Amino acid sequence: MLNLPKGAVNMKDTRLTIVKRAAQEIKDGMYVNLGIGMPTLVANEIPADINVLLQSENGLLGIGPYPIAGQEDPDLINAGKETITTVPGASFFDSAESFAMIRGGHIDISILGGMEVSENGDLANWMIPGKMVKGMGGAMDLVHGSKRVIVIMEHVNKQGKSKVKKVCSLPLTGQRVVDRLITDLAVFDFTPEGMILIETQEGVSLEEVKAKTDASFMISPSLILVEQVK
Amino acid sequence: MLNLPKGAVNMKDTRLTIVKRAAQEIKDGMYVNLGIGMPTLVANEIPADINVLLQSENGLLGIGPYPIAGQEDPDLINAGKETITTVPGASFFDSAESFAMIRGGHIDISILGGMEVSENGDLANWMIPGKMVKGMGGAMDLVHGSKRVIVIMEHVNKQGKSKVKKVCSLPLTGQRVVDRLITDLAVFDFTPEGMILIETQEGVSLEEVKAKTDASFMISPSLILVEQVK
Amino acid sequence: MKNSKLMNSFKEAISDINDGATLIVGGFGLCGIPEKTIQALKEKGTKNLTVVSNNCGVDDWGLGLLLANKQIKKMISSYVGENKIFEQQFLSGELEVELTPQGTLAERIRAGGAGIPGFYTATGVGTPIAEGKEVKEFDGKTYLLERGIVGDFALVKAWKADTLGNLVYHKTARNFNPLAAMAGRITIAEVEEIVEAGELQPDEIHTPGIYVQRILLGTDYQKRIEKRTVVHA
Amino acid sequence: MKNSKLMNSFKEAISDINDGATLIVGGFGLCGIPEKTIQALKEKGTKNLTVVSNNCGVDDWGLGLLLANKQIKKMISSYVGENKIFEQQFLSGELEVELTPQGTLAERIRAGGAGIPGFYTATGVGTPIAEGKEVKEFDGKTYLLERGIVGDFALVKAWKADTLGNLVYHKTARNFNPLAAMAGRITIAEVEEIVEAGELQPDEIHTPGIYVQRILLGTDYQKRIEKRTVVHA
Repeated sequence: MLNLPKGAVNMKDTRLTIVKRAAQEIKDGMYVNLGIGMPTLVANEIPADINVLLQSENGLLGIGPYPIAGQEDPDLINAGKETITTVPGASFFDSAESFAMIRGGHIDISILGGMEVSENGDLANWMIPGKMVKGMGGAMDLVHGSKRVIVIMEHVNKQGKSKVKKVCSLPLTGQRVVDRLITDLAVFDFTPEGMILIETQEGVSLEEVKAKTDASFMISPSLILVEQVK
Repeated sequence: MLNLPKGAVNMKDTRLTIVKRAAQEIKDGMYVNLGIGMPTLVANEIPADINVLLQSENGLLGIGPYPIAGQEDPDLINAGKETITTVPGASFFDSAESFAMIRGGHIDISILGGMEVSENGDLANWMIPGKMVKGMGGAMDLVHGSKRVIVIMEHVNKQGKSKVKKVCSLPLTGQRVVDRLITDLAVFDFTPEGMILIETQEGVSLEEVKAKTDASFMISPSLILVEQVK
Repeated sequence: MKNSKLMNSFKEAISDINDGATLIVGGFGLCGIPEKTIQALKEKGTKNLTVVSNNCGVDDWGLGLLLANKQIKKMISSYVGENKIFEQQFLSGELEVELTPQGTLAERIRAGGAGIPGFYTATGVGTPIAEGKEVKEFDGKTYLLERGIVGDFALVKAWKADTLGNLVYHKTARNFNPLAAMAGRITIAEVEEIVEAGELQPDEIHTPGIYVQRILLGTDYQKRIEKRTVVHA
Repeated sequence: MKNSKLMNSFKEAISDINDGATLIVGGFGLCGIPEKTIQALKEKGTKNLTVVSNNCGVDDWGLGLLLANKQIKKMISSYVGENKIFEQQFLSGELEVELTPQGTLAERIRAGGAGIPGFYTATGVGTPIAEGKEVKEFDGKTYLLERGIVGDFALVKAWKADTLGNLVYHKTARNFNPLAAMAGRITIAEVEEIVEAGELQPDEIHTPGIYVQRILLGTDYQKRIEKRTVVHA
């Protein structure tokens, strides 16, 4: 949908797995905010028969594809500061209005990247102590305001350590805010009863998920059914 | 300036005295809010060489004259629900923006009617216990937000009792909010040091002002000078 | 998605407004009121409504119709002086009234729509409306805590809508309507014209469609004038 | 009044921005930034500025110019990741930084402009930015108290102005600019075109002129693009 420039789609298989699964969260008629980075790529995987409006927190509802070379407008960017276009029916507004939408619960779904997610649904995705702090941007607002918060991230870090933790070790972006976590290995829901494994990604065993997850989680009775559907 | 319909200008001399004096408060370049009733009439007394923009708290900056008969637009009214027009450079906005302007201190001057004013600058102008309460409309916001609050009213009520009180007997619209009071007898300022008589209206003696004022007030050293100018 | 917000009738649009609902209703006086939706609500006869609206219409028009029909339990308003039925029901105790300064009311509705549960304002300090409210000092000045308002439904009137629910308003008929649109869990917008998505300029849209769940085309607007003030040329 | 807001030069427009001033500056990244006013401020060399702005430009453009020139004492921002000089000055302790979530920052600026000293938001609860902030429960949920921000000056960039200071913005270059305009004690607006009063449609004005004290016509806008993403047709 966003007609990514060549090169941008050369992502690792793990990232593509995550992004494709995340796209399934998006239903017809939704208002959607996609975070910077991997979440932005989800736009490309939204089926053509689904109409959604993408919100950009810098003041736009109705993000369109990247512009044709030579037609880029410096006054028209997304929250990742990339040049974009708009779809018919788009609207512009100021940053207070944009976050009124977000904070007020009008966005159906937000998909954000994560550094760590804990078993009670805490999210850390904005700072690593000792490294330069860049800032949280709109992430802290999005996790509290959106009707549904989906976090997408790789299940383990470069050292092979689980990013799905009992307790986040990094400073939080939000406490008990994640509704669903999608990794390259599995999909989890966060409920008042606790964290529940609802799907494993294709080719991933339950044992692998257990081995690579620090968090305690329950297993959904319908888990195997989900695997069979695949 | 508002081209009042015939009849509306047939006000009592006392009211005309007040309205003419109030118009002198308005200086070139000001943003002005005029309350419903007598304050609305002040617009007609603003000298032609003074450019001001009149704000209407229902969402307009730049009130123009009443429309020519047959050209009235039901979508264009002032806060008194009268049909009006706009001046070039007018803008429309919603009620939250309108009161952001008011509450945020962007209106240079508000002129409101009063039922009672006390010596410390309290204003009562919205309800009489035992009578049906109509509501305060925007008055409570205007008295706190405007850079300068001018109250205009007749000095005594129909029973001849002073409306300029030591303490208001009616429920307040705002506490210590009045900057200047203009009556048919006199003009007072409210300062941290107290209430000060700064002018008497033409033909009014200091003795009459004293006799008809319950409030304790000081007399400005320049009071007599003001009378001589007249 | 494109046309799913377009309703077939006012009756359909309000079918799930049930007894006891809280409604936020746009308009200032009779200017910019959702007159068709109010009429449909009168016909439906929904009772025990809590209505948040700056005014309450006049005896025989606007929200006054719902009052006359005894459908309103409570009003949250800033000025209700144009309505005799209001006075009767208030004095008899049938009608509960929460008077709120106009600016505070506007901000409370915006806050509700913006996910802000409370804010501070100097408006009303030292007056009867401060009774029972928390106060707080900021930089030596006293302020009242006021609460955001969210409605089960918002009823708004706009000039034009596109099929995605983007709205533009006309002149001072804008007033409380964009705020009401933000603060309704379900926002029902009646308009004088519906255009295709893309026909409204994106820079000129007053209410983005995200706030609007249902759109209706109204016809034969009465747009009653409360105080016709004119000059003779 | 008509033309008294029109300034002759950027130098004149900022002549009273003195050391230690608090500035609220519009823009998101390099989009919609008041580039001419920032350059003039660099030439003037005003020091010890507190700057409230969502971002801090890049090393050689936008607010980054003031950083490089060591004119900024403190930044209140939501994201400052594009700027190496920022990092150096922050780590050396030269630069103080108050990180604020983007939505909270936008609302704080609007609140300052709207006379609201404080409001509550759930954003940031349980995170480092909650430290030292008052909390309050509403309906069983915890919220943080956030304060309104007012600036000595606001620097904004709009697309068009009329001679009364009414502003319209272009696409996503609007962003923080209308809020900044509300929250400056003196608001300086630079624009690409100035028209006569009455030429902007009253229903389409984004920032009413009451918020704008000084207007400047800018020319040869660079409008640098941070991330040029395009497709090849």
